[in-house]
Amino acid sequence: MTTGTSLGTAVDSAVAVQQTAMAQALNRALRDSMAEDPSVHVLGEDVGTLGGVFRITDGLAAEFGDHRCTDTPLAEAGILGTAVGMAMYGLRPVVEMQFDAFAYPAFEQLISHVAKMRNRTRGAMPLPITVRVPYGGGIGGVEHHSDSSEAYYMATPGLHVVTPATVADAYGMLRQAIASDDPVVFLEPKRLYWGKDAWDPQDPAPVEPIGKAVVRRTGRSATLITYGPSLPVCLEAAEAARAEGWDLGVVDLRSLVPFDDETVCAEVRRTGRAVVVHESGGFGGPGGEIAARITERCFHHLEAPVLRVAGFDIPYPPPMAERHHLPGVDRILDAVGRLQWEAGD
Amino acid sequence: MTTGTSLGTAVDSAVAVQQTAMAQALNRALRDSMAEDPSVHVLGEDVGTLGGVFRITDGLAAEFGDHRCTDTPLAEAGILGTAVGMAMYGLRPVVEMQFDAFAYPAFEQLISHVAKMRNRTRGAMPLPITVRVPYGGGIGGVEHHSDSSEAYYMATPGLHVVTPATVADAYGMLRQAIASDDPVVFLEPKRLYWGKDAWDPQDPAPVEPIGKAVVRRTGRSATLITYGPSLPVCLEAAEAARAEGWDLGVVDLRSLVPFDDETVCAEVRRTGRAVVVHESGGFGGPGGEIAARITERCFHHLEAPVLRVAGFDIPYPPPMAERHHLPGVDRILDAVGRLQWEAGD
Amino acid sequence: MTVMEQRDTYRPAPPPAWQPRTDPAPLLPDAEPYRVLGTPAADEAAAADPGLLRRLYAEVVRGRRYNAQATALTKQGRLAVYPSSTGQEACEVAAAMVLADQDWLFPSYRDTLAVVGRGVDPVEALTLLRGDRHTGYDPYAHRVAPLSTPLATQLPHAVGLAHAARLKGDDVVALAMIGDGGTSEGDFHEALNFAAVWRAPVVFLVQNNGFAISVPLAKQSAAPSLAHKAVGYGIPGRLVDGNDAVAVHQVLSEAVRHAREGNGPVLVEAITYRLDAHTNADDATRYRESSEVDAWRDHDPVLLLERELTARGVLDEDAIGAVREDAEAMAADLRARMNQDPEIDPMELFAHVYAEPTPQLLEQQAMLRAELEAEAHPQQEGTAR
Amino acid sequence: MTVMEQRDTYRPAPPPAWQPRTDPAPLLPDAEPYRVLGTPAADEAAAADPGLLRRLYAEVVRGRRYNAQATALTKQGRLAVYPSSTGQEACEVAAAMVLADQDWLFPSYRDTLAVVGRGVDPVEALTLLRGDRHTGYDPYAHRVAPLSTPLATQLPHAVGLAHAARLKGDDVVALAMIGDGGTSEGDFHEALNFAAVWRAPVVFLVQNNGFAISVPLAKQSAAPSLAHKAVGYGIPGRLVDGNDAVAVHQVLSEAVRHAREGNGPVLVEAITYRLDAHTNADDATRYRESSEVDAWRDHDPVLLLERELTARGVLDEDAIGAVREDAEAMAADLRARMNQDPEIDPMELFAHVYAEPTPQLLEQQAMLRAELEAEAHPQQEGTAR
Ligand SMILES: Cc1ncc(C[n+]2csc(CCOP(=O)(O)OP(=O)(O)O)c2C)c(N)n1
Ligand SMILES: Cc1ncc(C[n+]2csc(CCOP(=O)(O)OP(=O)(O)O)c2C)c(N)n1
Ligand SMILES: [Mg+2]
Ligand SMILES: [Mg+2]
Repeated sequence: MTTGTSLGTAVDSAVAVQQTAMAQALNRALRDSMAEDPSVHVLGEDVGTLGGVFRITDGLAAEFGDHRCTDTPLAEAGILGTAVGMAMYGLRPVVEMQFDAFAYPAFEQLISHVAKMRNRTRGAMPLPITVRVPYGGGIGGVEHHSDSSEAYYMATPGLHVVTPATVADAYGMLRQAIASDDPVVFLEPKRLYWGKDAWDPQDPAPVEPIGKAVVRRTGRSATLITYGPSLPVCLEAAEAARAEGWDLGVVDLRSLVPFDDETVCAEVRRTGRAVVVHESGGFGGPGGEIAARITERCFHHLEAPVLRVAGFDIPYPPPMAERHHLPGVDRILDAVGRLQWEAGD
Repeated sequence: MTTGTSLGTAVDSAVAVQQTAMAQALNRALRDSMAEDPSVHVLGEDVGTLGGVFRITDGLAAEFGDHRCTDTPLAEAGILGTAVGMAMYGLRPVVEMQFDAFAYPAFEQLISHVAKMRNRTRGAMPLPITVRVPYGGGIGGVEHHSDSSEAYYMATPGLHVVTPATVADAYGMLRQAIASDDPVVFLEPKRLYWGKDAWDPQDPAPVEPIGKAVVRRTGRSATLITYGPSLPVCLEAAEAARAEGWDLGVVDLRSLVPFDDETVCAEVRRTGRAVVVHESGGFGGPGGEIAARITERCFHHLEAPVLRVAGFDIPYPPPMAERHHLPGVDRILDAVGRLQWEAGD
Repeated sequence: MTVMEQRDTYRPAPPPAWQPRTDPAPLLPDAEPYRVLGTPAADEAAAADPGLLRRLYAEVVRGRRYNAQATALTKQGRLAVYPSSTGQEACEVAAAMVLADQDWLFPSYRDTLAVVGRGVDPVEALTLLRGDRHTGYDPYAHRVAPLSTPLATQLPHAVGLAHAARLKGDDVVALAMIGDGGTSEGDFHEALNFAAVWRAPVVFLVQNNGFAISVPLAKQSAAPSLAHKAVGYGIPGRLVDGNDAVAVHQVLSEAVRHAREGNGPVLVEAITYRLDAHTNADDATRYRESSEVDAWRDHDPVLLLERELTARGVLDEDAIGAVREDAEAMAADLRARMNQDPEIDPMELFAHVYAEPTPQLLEQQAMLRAELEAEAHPQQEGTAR
Repeated sequence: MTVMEQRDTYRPAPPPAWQPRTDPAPLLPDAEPYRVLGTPAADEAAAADPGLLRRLYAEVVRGRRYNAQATALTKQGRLAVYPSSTGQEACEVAAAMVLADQDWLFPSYRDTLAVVGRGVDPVEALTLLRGDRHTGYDPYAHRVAPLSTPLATQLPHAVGLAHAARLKGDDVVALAMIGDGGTSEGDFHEALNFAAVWRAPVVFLVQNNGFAISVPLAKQSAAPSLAHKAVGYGIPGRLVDGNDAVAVHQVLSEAVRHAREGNGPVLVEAITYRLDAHTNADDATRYRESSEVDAWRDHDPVLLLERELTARGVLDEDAIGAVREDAEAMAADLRARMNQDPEIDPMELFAHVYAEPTPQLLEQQAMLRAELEAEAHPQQEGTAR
């Protein structure tokens, strides 16, 4: 698994800049948000003294006090539900769910209140809550520690759903999410936490706003459309595809809601071929929506159907079997190979 | 809103048969299942003495006893969680969620246990649980009483997800769901509960098995693909389309998981044009998956992209505004009109 | 040191972390619900604040009338549904009265009366149930959260809000209302626990009206009383006759004071009864005997106050008449205003999903606008339809 | 009858539904955790069943060794993770021992020891944590539910199973294990309530080991004790020294008997301490002082039993040696078997999703099979790759 390859040309040129892990950038984003805005409060299980099981909240309780970074009782609905109340009173809660599957107890609060409160109150009661969810597999986690739950959140109007795949985005997008007046489900790809990239915490590179996709690599033959944990895999696949004579572009969606039709369609119209890649299960997963909307918008530019490479439609497997489940370079290239090259190009 | 129009030719010919409402057929299915199999237990809020707020469980407690049809404490995770334990001990629990949005508190039990238990135990511990969820709008329900939650269930491997749209299917599919050794999310279209159809409770018409789609109307021009509450709307639209010179086919999916690619693709290959219609929100909803998989499989038969007509991507609106939200005949015909008729046919 | 050597130094002791913790005794509710009316405590109450009793009476009568009017509006198709609090007006009225202006109320779907009691316009309080809007009032105007349909889910909100206010140093108490059935939900448990651990200034008021729709309390809980749940969170549990408006007012006032002074949350169980069906759509004869209802009619909150106050000579027929007239006027106004057709702007569907509509929502809005224009001007359409 | 006429017949009374309900007193736990070792109760216990004490000792020592071995296996990469129950062996061992053959155990992820205590093969019990399988044992073979990772979620399962067994007339008790942190989850509340209302034969064992990962009990609950939660459900709450294996055995046996005899569930809180870090991946020094750990080392369940039994002359150095040897043999066997590479059959990914694989899964399986074949025989591929 390749993580932390340098992404984007701007970063490539900054040779002297220090190597920073995504986890550190996220930590920095929380710290900077808290320092700038006293209404930002972090809460969750083990986020205080311990600094979180992934150490994303490390040092925040010490710096800002227990009341700003709070170890809650162990109850996710309670955490998110109290965050709703805190937001009602003008705070900006940032909630940590310890693992993706452990966000499910908070589902009702998320769907029936967090996503709907602005709408229910005709704009009077917005809820600027950020729900941080470490998601996805590839870390050797046991049962219930590797779910990809983005399909649930995407299907819920009222939520923004975003996920960084680079260190710069991890910082920049988390800052944006916290500053947003809408609730944001902020999906953190667990297996990229410790992937490093050249990034300067003293001078964080500006990033595109939430809602914008970024073309990480331009290509002529076909476009890989992906996000989060699958971005490095797609970049690796694009590299490997050269050997096959394919020049693949890679689009990093960054934001599933709102969705950047413009950037995605511009790329696909250019190449006429696309593969959507994600780790989440295929059936009913994000790829269906993405493929369908591309097809609706770019039908006459398509040389082949938009294909999908996704996790299998199975409960996440035990760690020793996960490599068979996760979309890898070969599976992506197989899909590219099925893009009906005889038909055109 | 048209409900309970006669569907299918077999039923059309049985003129003498009594008119039965879907609610009654569901009630009958529960009764017959309980009578045949003593391991079938019904549990939920108000299912006993009251017979359920929609009266689907009417008379069951009186006939089979409180222990077979049980008024539980008011806690959905508790209901589904205890049903898991009952199933572990060899019972076949049928759980009623009072309204779709009130199934959300049980989400964790559903996702992390119901859907996964067979897999977690390598087949040793299957959970034959039926989770009945009255879903969808169009009944003038206040906030949180009209959600369409099928996208959440579809995206969860391990669950079967089915929904009847006819009285015969309501009976037949509920019997099948209860008899299934797999957990089934059984979505009941609330607004069809009191739609009647010719159907004989003494001699229930056999229906196709779960997993099979049914062509409710064959057509040459294009295919409407739908399920549950939108089936009557699609049939009405197909009728109205004649005036435009369009001969529309209508496929009733019945089962979202497993999905009947064969039947759907056979129809679309014939017509070359398709519109997926459902009430659930469009973005990240079932239609994306359906359109994407049709496109993957039938690309070269398509004269136009598979279009979608769905609920808007908004929290379900208040009753007085719901008619603007729900896919209606005009919106479906507008979509059919956009199927690029100049391109072929 | 081998085991044999240790043998001599063996000093058995309780587990090291063990210390006698909070004394549970003061947290437990009394065996009987607290009552004032018809007891010696009524003398004191009447002496201490005679105006309060009259105000409670007037409010309870208004509340009863509001319930009747709203139910009548369902029959005329002016309300989609109404979950009446007839029989429970003492709780509804007292809940609103004990709060200071800066405090917050977190109502359940049955608590329209308490919402109105906070000052919310009676029509705005009903939009949810009329069906033209979800929450019809600005929650910040009177510090009233939206009526909550998903049971128990508003309780953690109350805790979070009260906690936030306390962190900011503001003097705010949150009062959260819930039914007996709702106490079975996980959110009830989590909210009480968070409130207790955080010592958040929250008063939880459980209106135990004997039923959750058709399900009687005995199928809901086996506890000695619901107030006994409090000790499991380390907070005081109080039991009160929920039809005795003065008793409810006293117990809630005391609970609010307790919370306001920084002592943390209180759980109050009020024993009451829903005299009407669950909603106008419900048929209560399917699950309870009319004899049971009749017994409670004799313990009606309006009657209890009326009897006490007339027995004391605080109320006479004239005063009663004046109170009823005032209630009638309120009802007439409500009726008149509810008989106007609300305006629906379909474009509003897209207005408050996000701070800024997404590109996808803008597309959908444009589509609906075009549809509506085509509907309004069918002749202008290009196609035959 | 006008109000004025009613005035004379005014008979104040409590609310009609009100009856004195269950007496809460017997449901409340004692103020101090129950202990046997080092107290006069130890005489009785030793006299009543001297074999039991020796068996408990042997099992606790084996359990300690198992924990050490499993932790060592994580260092060698043979286990993905191990949440050790070192320090909590008395609870683990007693939980398994008090159950009859037909009873069921519902363990949390920390309770591998209790699972093994039920007779599950020690290697099969570890597949989840090794990472080759989820649940490695057939739950029906020894009536042990899968180790539950999502906290508290297994509790309603225990209730449902015990309820179902009771409906069928079977003599089955379910014992469900949970930590102090887990009691904050809504599922804990719902499970206890369902069990109480249904009088299901369930024993809930809370191992209060002072921490939920890094979060100390004081941030988890403000209750006098976690056992005080029981009264809120109308069931007995019992408090026991969780490091005193004999006391835990007695209290759990009594609770199981209570449940078996049809008296409904019992909540037992065992005060104990996790001597190791949360898992091998955790660094406990970040959140607790070593002095605290040391105090508990002196109240170690192995030590407590060893001291008591040697003081009584029931154990001597030889007997202790024999017990330790037995534990070493178990550990050696575990080590040897865990050092074999488990077999992974990738096709099994699709085997148990449904009773019959869906067409979609068959497609996916065929795809993976083709990939694996291409990997195994790259030369046979048509393309360059
Ligand atoms: C989470 C959730 N589950 C189910 C329902 C459906 N429901 C509405 S009211 C009600 C009964 C509530 O009983 P109780 O809490 O005692 O309040 P009461 O109606 O007596 O005021 C139920 C089951 C709901 N609104 N929310
Ligand atoms: C629903 C859920 N939320 C969060 C977690 C993550 N998690 C695993 S163990 C743990 C702490 C558990 O503490 P406690 O219940 O006291 O048990 P102990 O670890 O002390 O045995 C947490 C938060 C989880 N497994 N499940
Ligand atoms: Mg009630
Ligand atoms: Mg613990």
